[in-house]
Amino acid sequence: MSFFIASSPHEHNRRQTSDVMRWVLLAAIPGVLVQLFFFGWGVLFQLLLAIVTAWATEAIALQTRNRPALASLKDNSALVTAVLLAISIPPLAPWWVIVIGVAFAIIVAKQVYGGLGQNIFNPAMVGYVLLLVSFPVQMTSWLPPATLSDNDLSLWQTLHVIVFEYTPSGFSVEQLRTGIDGVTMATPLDTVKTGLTQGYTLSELTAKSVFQGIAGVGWQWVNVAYLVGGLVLLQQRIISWHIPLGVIVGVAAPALIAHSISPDQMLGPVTHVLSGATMLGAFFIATDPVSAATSNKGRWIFGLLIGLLVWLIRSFGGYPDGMAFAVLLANLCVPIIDRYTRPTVYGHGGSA
Amino acid sequence: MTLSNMRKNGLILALFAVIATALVVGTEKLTASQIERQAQQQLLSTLNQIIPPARHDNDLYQSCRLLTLPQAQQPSTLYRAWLAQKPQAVAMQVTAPNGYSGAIRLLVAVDNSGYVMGVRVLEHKETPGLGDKIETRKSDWINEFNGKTVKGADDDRWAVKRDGGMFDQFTGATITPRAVVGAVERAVEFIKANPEKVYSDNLPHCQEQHHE
Amino acid sequence: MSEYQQLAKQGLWSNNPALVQLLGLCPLLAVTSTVTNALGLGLATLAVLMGSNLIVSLVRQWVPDEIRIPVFVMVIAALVTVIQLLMNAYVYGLYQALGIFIPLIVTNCAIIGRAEAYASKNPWQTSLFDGFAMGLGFTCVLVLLGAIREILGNGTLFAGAELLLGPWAASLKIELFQIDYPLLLAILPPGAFITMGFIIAAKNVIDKRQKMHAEQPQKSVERARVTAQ
Amino acid sequence: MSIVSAIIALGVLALIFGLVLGFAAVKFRVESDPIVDQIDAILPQTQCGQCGYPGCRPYAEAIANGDEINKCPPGGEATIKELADLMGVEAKPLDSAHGEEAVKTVAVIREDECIGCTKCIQACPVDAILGAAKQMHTVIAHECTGCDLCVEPCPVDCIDMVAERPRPETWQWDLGQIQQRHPEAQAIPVKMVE
Amino acid sequence: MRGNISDIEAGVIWTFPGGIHPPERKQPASDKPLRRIALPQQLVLPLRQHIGQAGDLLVAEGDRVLKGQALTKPGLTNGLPVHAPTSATVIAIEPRATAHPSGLSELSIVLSPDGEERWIEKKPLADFRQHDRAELIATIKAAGIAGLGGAGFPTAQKLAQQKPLDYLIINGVECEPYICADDRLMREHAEEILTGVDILLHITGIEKALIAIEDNKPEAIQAMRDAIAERSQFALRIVPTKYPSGGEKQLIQLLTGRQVPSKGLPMDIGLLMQNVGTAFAVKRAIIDGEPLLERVVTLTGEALQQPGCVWALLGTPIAHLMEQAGFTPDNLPRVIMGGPMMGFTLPALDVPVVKTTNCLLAPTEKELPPTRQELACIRCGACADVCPASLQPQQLQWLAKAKDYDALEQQQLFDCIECGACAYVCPSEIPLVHYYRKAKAEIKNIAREKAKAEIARERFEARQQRLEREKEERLERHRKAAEARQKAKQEAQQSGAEDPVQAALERVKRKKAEAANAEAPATNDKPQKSAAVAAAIARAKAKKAKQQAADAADNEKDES
Repeated sequence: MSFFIASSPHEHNRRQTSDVMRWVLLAAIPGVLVQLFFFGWGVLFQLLLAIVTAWATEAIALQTRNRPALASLKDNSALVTAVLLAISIPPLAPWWVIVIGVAFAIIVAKQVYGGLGQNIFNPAMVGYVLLLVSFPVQMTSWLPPATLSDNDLSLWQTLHVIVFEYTPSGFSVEQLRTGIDGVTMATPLDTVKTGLTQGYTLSELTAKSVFQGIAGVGWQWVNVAYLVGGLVLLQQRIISWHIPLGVIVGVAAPALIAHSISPDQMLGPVTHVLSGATMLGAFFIATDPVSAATSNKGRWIFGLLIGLLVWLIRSFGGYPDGMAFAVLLANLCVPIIDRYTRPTVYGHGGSA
Repeated sequence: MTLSNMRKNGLILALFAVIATALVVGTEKLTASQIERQAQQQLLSTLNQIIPPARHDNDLYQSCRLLTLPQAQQPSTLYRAWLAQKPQAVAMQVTAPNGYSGAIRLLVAVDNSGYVMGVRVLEHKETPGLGDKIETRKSDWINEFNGKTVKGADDDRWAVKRDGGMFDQFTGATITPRAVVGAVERAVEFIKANPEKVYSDNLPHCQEQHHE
Repeated sequence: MSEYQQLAKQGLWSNNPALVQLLGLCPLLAVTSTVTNALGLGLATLAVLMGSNLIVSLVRQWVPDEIRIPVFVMVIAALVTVIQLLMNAYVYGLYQALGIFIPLIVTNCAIIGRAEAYASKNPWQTSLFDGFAMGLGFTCVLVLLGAIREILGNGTLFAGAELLLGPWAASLKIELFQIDYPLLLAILPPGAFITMGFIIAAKNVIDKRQKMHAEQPQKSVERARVTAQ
Repeated sequence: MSIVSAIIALGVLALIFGLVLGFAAVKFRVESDPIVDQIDAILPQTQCGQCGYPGCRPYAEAIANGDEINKCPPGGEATIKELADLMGVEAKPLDSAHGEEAVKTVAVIREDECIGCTKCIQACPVDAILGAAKQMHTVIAHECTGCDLCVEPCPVDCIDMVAERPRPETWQWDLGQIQQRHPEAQAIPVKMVE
Repeated sequence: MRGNISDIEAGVIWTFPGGIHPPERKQPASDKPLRRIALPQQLVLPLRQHIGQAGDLLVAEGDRVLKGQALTKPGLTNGLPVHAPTSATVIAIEPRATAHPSGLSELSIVLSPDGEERWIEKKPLADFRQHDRAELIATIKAAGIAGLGGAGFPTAQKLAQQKPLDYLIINGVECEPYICADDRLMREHAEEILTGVDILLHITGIEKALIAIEDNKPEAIQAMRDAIAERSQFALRIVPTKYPSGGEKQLIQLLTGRQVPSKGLPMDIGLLMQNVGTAFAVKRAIIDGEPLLERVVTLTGEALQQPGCVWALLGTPIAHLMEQAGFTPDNLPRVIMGGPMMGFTLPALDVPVVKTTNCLLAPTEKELPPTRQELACIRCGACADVCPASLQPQQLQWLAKAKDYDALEQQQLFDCIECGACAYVCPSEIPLVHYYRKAKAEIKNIAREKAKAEIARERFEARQQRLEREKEERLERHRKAAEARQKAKQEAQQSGAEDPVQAALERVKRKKAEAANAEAPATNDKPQKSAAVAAAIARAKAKKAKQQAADAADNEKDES
């Protein structure tokens, strides 16, 4: 009889990378649905385009690198990158925007660094920043939420806009962005950013229609939905609570202080936490294991750093939201964070 | 040993320093006039674009005067055009401090009846491909100002369209045109309101000008 | 291979200052948004490099070891200043575009690197040629980088060549395609880094291919006998 | 006037710095550290001569004078890496012209065939062979470096280079090795990504 | 926070970082009482079953031995004897596969039991309190007792250390899944174990023993609690179920809040730890005078028909135990010695039970599926979260792959206890522990090589010096000889005598002629030897030629 030999341990908890990634995708569903409700079919098309591009580029890149393509595709990591990027961009952005973004994310930010696990930056955010820097017009053309919109685009119209940049009847995205009050709508954070530079006060700005509710029509519910998804991830132990909490505290704490000092210039913590990409970033983007810190203490610092950077960029930077930049900057700090938060090894004088 | 080594090193290094400095200084002397001429030509070509030679018979470059605007810390430079001893137009260097990435330096030409003859950007740091459409090389947006004037102190047409004004903003960049429109408006308003100051003979000459 | 061929190969390819030694990246990345700018800075660097190599090589016997660095720096600084003044006087448009980067040539490590590594040890003829080869290699990379960035970012080539080469060169400008939405990243500094990375990668790929194709002659080295037999 | 003062000022400055440098060059001269010793400490000391130098020390001297670092097959990749670190150069693959990195071996004399010629004793660089003329010779196994310099001189070909026998304490945790010894066993491949 | 005595006395249970909760699967083996199995045909006793040197043989092939008779005598260093587990005949002394993951052979004594179970004369020290420390330790050593928990460190050696100790910790945690040998022993032999502990306390002079059991063994806890009721020096500590709380270092941290310093021993922080099995063995050695002849082995896994814990004689071939337990392998036959986390697979079943064999696990493929393809590390940090030593397994893995041994040592690779928790949770199924073991072995080998290279260098240099010296001496001799010759010549010339060289040559010629005459009777010795040498050389040459011919033939074959 021939006996099989193997190396210990012989037991494994059987949760694989692909399962982890699948859970991330599943947990993103509520947020995607809410976005679909508020911003229309475009979200779906962007998702489809992103996924197809991600698979294709990943397969080609792996093929070129002489790596087994199928095994790596099965880990679902390209899918996660694609989904995160697709839900971050304006739903009516032209098709080539998401294609360029995903291809760049997969090829340059991931495969060039050596594939899954080797990249120091979050690929989805690298793709996002590339797009934001290169195509600022397309990347800031958010539609007003469905409830405030003058236009109700059908499936076919949406597809037409994404492919040809005009509706069948010839309206451009710029024209579609007109809200019910006849003024081109911007996201709540964008409204605040441009409004403040024009000398309006916050109370004047938050009186606008985009700010109905707690933190902006549509966006608050998108954030709540991602929070729900994030809680699922926490419950499933896919992510640890340190990073999300760090991000939220990192945004909310300085916002609270600044708001109490200067209520007419600085947004309050609730608005900060429930607008823009805060929740998506806190639970889905910053928690990407590859580019995040690894120890719990390090995760805390990493999360806080992202939160603080987001607040700083939103309050004093050039962009209305800063999640992508904050994540990339924090990614840069990860080796240092990891270096200095390494726990004391057993028997080396640490406390018990 | 130490002393001789020191002496040798010191002298050689000094020798090299003297030769190198002499070389630099010599070249500087040789090229100074040419450099001056170049700067002058550069400025003149811009000035001539917005104040056509037909409108003046004086030397624009020599017409340079300094004028301190109200609430300004540094004097602005003026170039005044005369035709047959009559003031025709003035080109004024103004700064729009609130550009997207820093100040934008503009040259605004206004004729004697207060209408804009032309605007040119002298220097800016706006995002390439986005805010840089204020350059004539990139877009002719800046020509929108031609023939416009300011009516009254609070002319709300002087704003970008998004803010309800008459000037286009570029897609994606509102801050840059907003800053330019504001700066031009202030310049036009001032020139229109204060012709006597602008064309006054008592203004100080520009000194040490155009040392870029 | 003759010494000159060797030097040319080193400068242009195998020891290219920009691609292999990664020297002088600061001006390289800052000015290469168009071919014209790249060519201008490249030629300026080439001139300085040849001049400094020549002078350093000529004076090398009289420069004691301890003060060679200050002397080299002085030679280079003087040369750069002279070239800056000349550009200011005769190619004013380009000077305005490259302006602040010209003085940076002083701190371009490629120049002092060559002075130190080659010119201070070799006769003036080969040193001059080494400066030429290295400078040409540097210029080539600059122009290539500039071309890629200009095409991606503006859809043009040789835009503004008249600033460098005189009015006739205005006709050199090639409008490759009209883009509504240029890839802004390409003309921003990060684009330069990324493009540079790809160029270096391409060089490495080519080198690797060549190595694979070149059949290594199987040589064998005689073992030394450590002991008597 | 400003021209002259500029030239004088720079000249004087240069003179001063020149003096300082001249002074420092004499006063703060440091003796170079014995790099050869450091290199020698990295080399495996098999004294096999495969590098083309008679012994490890001569090769260390050659490296210090700029020879390639990839000429030592017994040291293999690990030695090249260490040398690259020390010398501040890039690690290269082993130059196959000098031989391949092979398993560690020990010389064993088939004692009944030995005729006692002492040729191997003279060939051994580390005096690891015991014996006298016309007496049977034997290898002190734990002193043998496996250089195989003794094999060729033997007129009766009675020296074998045998791979060092693995012992449980030197065992390398290679599941493939187990299979060699127990052909009936099958390793569940540990699929390691190298 | 170093645990102070009052907290320890109060029964505080500290915690250690990380740890995992794999399925326990102690049943069904733990439900069945200990049983004895039939005598095997053969017993194979490796001379070395512990950490340390093998002893010297006391028996030869063909000897008849009695049960409990020592077969080896420990040398001067930390050796232990092995004993005959039953009365038998020595049938062979040869290298046999030993219980080591490598499957390598070690010198072993092979016994053929006669089934008579005739004991050698026992020398019990039943009233142990009347005997002094040294005598008891010597008895324990002579009984061949090594730590039965897993490491196999000689117990006597541990006891002989003279350091002030606060506590004796008795490890009955048994945290690995499946294994229940200690559990059964505690349930059925609590009193004997505690007697063993009494002896240990007496020997070491420690005031207090802490007995640690995991909270998933209620029956064992009850049995021990009942047994310690009258013993005031004893305290029971129930630790929460978590792997690897039974690891020596982790248990110490749990019970005392102290950490064993890196590269140190528990006694450095005033603690001594013994396994319950060891305590039981000590009792038998002292009270009953029986050396270590058998131990409890858990036979478990779904491929066994009759799982359970058995008393197995040391040296019993695993094949025999498997047969007794009804081994029915599926299409992935595996036998793991030890538990699923730290045990190793056996390449063949002819290896014997040794002193450290606590479990034999024969899982089915479904029960413990083999690892799948290793995927890329995604730096999720799950491994660092579960590492009980607070290491950074993902970093170590990368460094091990890069063979960066200096960095590995800097990151304390040698503090890894190879518990396997990291590999258990790794979502990319990276065989982390395997990488560490390889790297550790490699680092140790490099150190060995370095030491060897240093010796080689010294010898080489000494040789060079010697050669140099010899050469100089030779030159000196030649010079002197030449001088002497010169002098002689001059003298000769002066004295007018004949040329000494000429004379010498003639002398030689004369001698040769004489020798030629004397040759005939002298042939018996020297030429014969030279003939033998010539023959040897000829043989070698012939062999070489044959080899070449064979090579040539091979080449031809290849070509055709």
